[in-house]
Amino acid sequence: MTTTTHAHAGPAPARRGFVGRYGRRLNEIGLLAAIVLLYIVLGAAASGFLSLDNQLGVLRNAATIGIAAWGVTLVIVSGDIDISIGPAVAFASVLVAKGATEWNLGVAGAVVLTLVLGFGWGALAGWLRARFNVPSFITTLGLWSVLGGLALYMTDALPVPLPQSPVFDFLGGSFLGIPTSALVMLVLFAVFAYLARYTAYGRSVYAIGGNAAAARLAGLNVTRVRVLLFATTGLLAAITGVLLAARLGSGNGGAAAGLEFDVIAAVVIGGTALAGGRGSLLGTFLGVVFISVIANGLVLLGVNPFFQDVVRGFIIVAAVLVNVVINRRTTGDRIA
Amino acid sequence: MTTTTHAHAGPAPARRGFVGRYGRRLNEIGLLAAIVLLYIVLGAAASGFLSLDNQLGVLRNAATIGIAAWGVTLVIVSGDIDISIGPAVAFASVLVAKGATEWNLGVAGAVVLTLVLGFGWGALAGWLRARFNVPSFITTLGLWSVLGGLALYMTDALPVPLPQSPVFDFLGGSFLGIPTSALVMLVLFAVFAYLARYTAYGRSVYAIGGNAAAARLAGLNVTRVRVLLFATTGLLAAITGVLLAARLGSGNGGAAAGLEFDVIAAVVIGGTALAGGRGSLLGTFLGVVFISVIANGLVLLGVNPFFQDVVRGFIIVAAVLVNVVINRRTTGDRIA
Amino acid sequence: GGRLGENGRVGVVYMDAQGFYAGVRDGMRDHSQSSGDGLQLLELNAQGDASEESSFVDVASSADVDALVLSPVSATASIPAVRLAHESGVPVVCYNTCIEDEAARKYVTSYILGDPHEFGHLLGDAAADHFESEGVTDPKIAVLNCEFVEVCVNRREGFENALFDRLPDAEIVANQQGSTIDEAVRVGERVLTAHPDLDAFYGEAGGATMGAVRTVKTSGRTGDVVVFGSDMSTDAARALDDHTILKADVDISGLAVGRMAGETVEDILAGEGSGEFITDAPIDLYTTPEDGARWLEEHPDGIP
Amino acid sequence: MTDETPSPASAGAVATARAVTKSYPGVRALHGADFEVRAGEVRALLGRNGAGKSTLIRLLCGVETPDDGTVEIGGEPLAAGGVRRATELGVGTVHQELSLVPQMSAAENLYLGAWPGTARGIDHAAMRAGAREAFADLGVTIDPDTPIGELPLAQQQLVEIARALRSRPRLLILDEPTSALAAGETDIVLAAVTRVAERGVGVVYVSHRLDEIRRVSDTVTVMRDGAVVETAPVRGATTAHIVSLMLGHEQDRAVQRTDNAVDRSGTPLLSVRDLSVPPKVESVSFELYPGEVLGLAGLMGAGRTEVLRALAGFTPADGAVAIAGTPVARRTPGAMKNLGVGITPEDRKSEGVVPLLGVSENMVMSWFGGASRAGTVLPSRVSALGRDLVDRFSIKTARSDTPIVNLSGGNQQKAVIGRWLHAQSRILLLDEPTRGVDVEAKAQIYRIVRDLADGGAAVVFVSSELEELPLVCDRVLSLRAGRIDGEFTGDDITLDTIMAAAMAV
Ligand SMILES: Nc1ncnc2c1ncn2[C@@H]1O[C@H](COP(=O)(O)OP(=O)(O)OP(=O)(O)O)[C@@H](O)[C@H]1O
Ligand SMILES: Nc1ncnc2c1ncn2[C@@H]1O[C@H](COP(=O)(O)OP(=O)(O)OP(=O)(O)O)[C@@H](O)[C@H]1O
Ligand SMILES: [Mg+2]
Ligand SMILES: [Mg+2]
Repeated sequence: MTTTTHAHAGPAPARRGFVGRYGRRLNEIGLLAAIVLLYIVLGAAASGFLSLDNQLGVLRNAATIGIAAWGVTLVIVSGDIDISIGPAVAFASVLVAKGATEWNLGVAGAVVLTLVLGFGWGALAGWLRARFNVPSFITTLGLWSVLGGLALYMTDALPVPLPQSPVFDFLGGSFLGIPTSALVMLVLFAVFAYLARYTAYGRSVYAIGGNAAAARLAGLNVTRVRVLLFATTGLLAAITGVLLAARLGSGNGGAAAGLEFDVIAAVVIGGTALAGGRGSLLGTFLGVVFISVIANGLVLLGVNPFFQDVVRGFIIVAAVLVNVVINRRTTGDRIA
Repeated sequence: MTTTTHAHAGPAPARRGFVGRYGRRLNEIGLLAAIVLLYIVLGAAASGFLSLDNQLGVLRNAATIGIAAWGVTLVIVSGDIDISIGPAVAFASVLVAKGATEWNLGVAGAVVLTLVLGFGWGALAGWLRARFNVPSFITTLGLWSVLGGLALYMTDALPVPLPQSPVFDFLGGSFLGIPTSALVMLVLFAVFAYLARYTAYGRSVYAIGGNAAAARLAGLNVTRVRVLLFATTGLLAAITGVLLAARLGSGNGGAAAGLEFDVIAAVVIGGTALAGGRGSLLGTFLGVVFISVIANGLVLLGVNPFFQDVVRGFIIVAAVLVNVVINRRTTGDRIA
Repeated sequence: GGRLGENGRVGVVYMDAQGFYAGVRDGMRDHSQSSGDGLQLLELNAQGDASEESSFVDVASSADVDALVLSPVSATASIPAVRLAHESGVPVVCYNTCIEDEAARKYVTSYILGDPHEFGHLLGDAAADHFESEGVTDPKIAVLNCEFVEVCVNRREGFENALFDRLPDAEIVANQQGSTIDEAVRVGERVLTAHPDLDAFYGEAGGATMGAVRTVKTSGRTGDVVVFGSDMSTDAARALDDHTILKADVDISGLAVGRMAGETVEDILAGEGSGEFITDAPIDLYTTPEDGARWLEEHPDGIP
Repeated sequence: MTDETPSPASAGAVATARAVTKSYPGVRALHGADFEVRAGEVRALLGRNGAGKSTLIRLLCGVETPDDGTVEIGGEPLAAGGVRRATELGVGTVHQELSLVPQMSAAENLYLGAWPGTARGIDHAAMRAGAREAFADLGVTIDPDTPIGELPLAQQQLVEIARALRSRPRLLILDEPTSALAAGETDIVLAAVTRVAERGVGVVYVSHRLDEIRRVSDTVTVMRDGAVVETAPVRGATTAHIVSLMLGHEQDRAVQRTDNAVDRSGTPLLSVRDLSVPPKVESVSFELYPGEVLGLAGLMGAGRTEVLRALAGFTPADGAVAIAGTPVARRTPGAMKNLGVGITPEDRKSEGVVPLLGVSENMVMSWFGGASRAGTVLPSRVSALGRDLVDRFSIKTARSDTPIVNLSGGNQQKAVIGRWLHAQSRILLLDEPTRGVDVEAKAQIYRIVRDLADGGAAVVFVSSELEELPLVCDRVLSLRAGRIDGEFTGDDITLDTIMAAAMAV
């Protein structure tokens, strides 16, 4: 029997040579290389790019994309998608502003209300997905339309000023020189990286994305995980909305337009497969940095803002193309 | 031997009773009922809704959604998605306007150029999907960004006036009292309904959406079909863009924003499954009518424009929820 | 009976999602209430999209609105829609923006105009006043624009005319898109980084203005960089009141325009074609803290 | 009817593969294999999982082109012509994986890729008529309009076979056509194969069921590790010899029926009263004691899967279920799992494994708690637990974190069973655990099942391969049309008795 075992096990170790060991990280390594290259090029070409202020600015903008991106990574790993982020952030910024002013909930009350509602609308979308099998593209498209409409309807598209409050000053400001929103992003990154890799919940997400039917038969509570996934992105969008309101000093129904595309782009550039089952938070982190640096660089280089969209489109497709090709090389072909 | 066979074939015919025979049409019947109900309610509640003029207006607006929706139906049936419609239409409208004026191609030349390019960029997206397995959500997201950016960049967001031409007058006007764009929509509907059901191409699309591996094993050229599918939606978007330019008398880089969502909503409301393999053009037709009538009704009822988005979001989710529930009832559980 | 719109209706088009248009709507409502005409408003927010506008005008015309009050998205792309309305016998009232002059004379009954050039000009003058009083002769100014709509280009031209007239050494060092507040903040920060010696921002629209104010405040450049802005809101009024960053703000009151539009429609329905084609909408320049405080008092609900 | 196909008299080679080699990234699936089939011959192709049978077949029918070597069909080189060329040359194939489009009708699946057309488009009526005829020809009654996905698996498989035969091939390839079928349908398939071969068609028949091969084929080709080992007449070869050719060594010991006394005096571990899942299952009652392996026999669609799924809480069902004497009122999957019930699915690929996850993770996912400390899943514990299970079940894998797709079917199956050992389940519901696995792996799975029972677990073992039930089960229930209609214990469990009960009319 040993001989047979040997003959069969034979090819496998061969496959795990250099490529095998780094294969699953190849995409992340590539992305890191691309970011380094960007820094070199932009540092040379765009004056002020390397300044501390600008780098902190990059970080702060990264936070707007990043916080939601951690949650969306898990949603996409589980084989679903969430396209409601932009309007959800705008609506949350309106909620917190209205809560703290018109509805007299106090600052803390308004923040709590916003986070709870964010969790709630996410859970609702997740429940429709999990319980009734409504595709998540549709449930979150519905959310996109409803929240975006409500945010503008409730404010008449006017900014809702926040009250003066040390809490908002802190949230919109800096702590030890680093923007608070960036700190929140980093802390949440640590939380999610841990969640994804070291908890039953996180592992379930990967199992569900890899094969939901198998996960269900193995006794995982697929419905609960799915509801939680969308509830989490709702919560993260709400957090982003609160931070955005604090930064802008007001809640804005039209803010964060198109953010969902940046978030999804960051996630897939980071190597998470839209088909589910594969992806990492580190990859998403690099994707967020990549997108933020490029956006910053294009502005500093004085590129026409419309043309920036053109460049961005090409970059997204190119990055995913590279990912797909790398993945095909390094993992078994048995999965199409 | 016959007995065994017989015993087994038993349950199948039983299952195909009333529900079996109409099951697959149940969604379309329900949608038709919903439309009739809408007509009754709106006819009673909103003055002017039933006027001929208004109905022709509904039809003209339906054309903007419908023409692209025929192509997107097939794309979604094949298991892919195309989210590039809005910017593609805007870009096409710019192309035809620039072609006919700045680039001196003449009216016919400009129209041909636009259609050829539309076919071309669609084919490119399809090729990336088919050849390299880049998810179509990404390839068309790239297209969305690139075309939208180019359309605004090339025009500085200013409208490009069309030259006076009987061709554009005809395209933007009416024929025998019916808007030309609506006629184009209806003709293309007939073409696509035929294509989908009575040609090898159409059946291949369904086969690929139902089980791409099986389709490939059966000798279908999956790559070619996929490229063609996206090329077709590119072409249809270009046609919509030309008609829109004719109607507005100019090419507009910012036109048709968000059209992709209306198109996708119409398709899924019409009963086409985002998972692929199932869907009909008749369903999409009804979905287009449903969405157009609702949009018209909300305006006539004087609903706040922002709140219209809220209503629309709810309706999309509700319609798809009903579809999903109906489908689960009528088709075997074996298909997820 | 009770079918909606039986007592007559007016179609209203708002160009995009700015607070100004909330003012217009409230102004029209106000007028309608005080005159008791019971007109139904059919509204569209075109979000800058000429095709949306065109569909809506279709709907409104075939629904036999008594008048169409619109701020066209584009001077050229909106012509067919306006012509259609005109040809369907619907009187058209432009406000804020209008279609090209020649076409407007043919198809538009009345135009409530807050001249964008004048609008920019007033602010440019105020900016020049400010710099002259500070003794700066070569201010470096960054523009946060909304130039995907044509009026914003006109606003800037007006601004530049006034400014360069008086301070020929002034310089526009950057002109980037930033019409919503979050976009403006993002772009504003980068502009500050790229131009450390910047003296002022010019915000072409409400979001751009407040984004610039916010940028200056959060990057600790208060007192160093000032802002000249457009469009009033509660937020802007407060900033003006504070007067450390926002030095001047120019505004056309949506409420006032709405009321004027209501009157115009009433006149038209009554058959009293008002003599003048163009009615000037008042352009208000706010330059002092007192101006800000007064605005807040006069607009308790924040609708401009 | 058979005039296009060459008569047996002119019998030459209908298909020849010479020195074909085919590699996938990291695997050499075939190297230097020679293969030839003659007209009118039924050639069995044998070999363990991963020996390269399906790969050889994919080369013969044009799905893949060899890296090296040539393939000829009826003397014509296939070259890079693909499936279309192969079909033109007269190859009809039933692949190992069902390759049907679930949403399409039976008729349309039959004509997939070769829709009958008129100048005005596809002729749906002709398609329906043709399908009715083709099914009748095969001896089955299937409504051509039913979407394939709504048909039982067996009928789906029969539609595939009808499709392979539709173009009147001169070479018919069947890759494990009966792995999902029970005795009744298997007979239909075997009869069809014999009939087709008599018409002069060359048939390649892959199966892991040696008894079938004896019934249908003339010669057998054995493959091992990507090469052809031997081709011999079936009649002359003993089973032991064939098996040793497949394995490359003698089988350790033939599987034998082990009689062990089950103690039925205590409380049953699982007691089921009047379990009903209308309309598929009616009033099923039985008791299961620790240490017992209970077989569920029955034809395709008898309702066995449904019984298991209901017991594990996946389908709502009427009736009373008690575990270790305690009645379970709310049977949800979570509750049943916590009570120690584990289920393995009949379709390993679609419901069993999470392909991209490692072998260990596929096993610990039934109970992450077992690999955690203070709510933290420890990767080191995951791999330690995984390695332990890999050793206990002798799962052949290079590493315990190899993605499970890279394992052969039998080893995947062992991992899926191992999942419940990790979750410390006491009641195991195994649905077709030996489907599509080779002889050696089968023997290992039997042994695992027996070991689990000997360790105090109770096992329900469902199989369509009735001949394996006597080997593993202490007791067998026969299910027909959702009802229990027979029970056998001890020496009564023989192939004949079970078969008779299952098929009785
Ligand atoms: N598409 C593929 N990509 C990578 N490796 C593959 C692919 N197809 C087959 N293999 C590998 O090639 C080898 C031969 O596989 P093949 O499917 O031909 O075996 P088989 O004899 O049909 O086995 P079984 O009895 O399980 O069907 C195996 O090691 C398998 O893992
Ligand atoms: N998920 C399902 N959806 C629809 N029909 C099903 C499903 N599962 C089984 N069936 C059908 O229900 C009947 C009972 O099937 P069940 O699977 O319980 O029987 P079985 O004895 O286990 O047979 P099999 O060997 O096919 O699993 C059959 O006609 C089968 O085709
Ligand atoms: Mg095989
Ligand atoms: Mg079964």
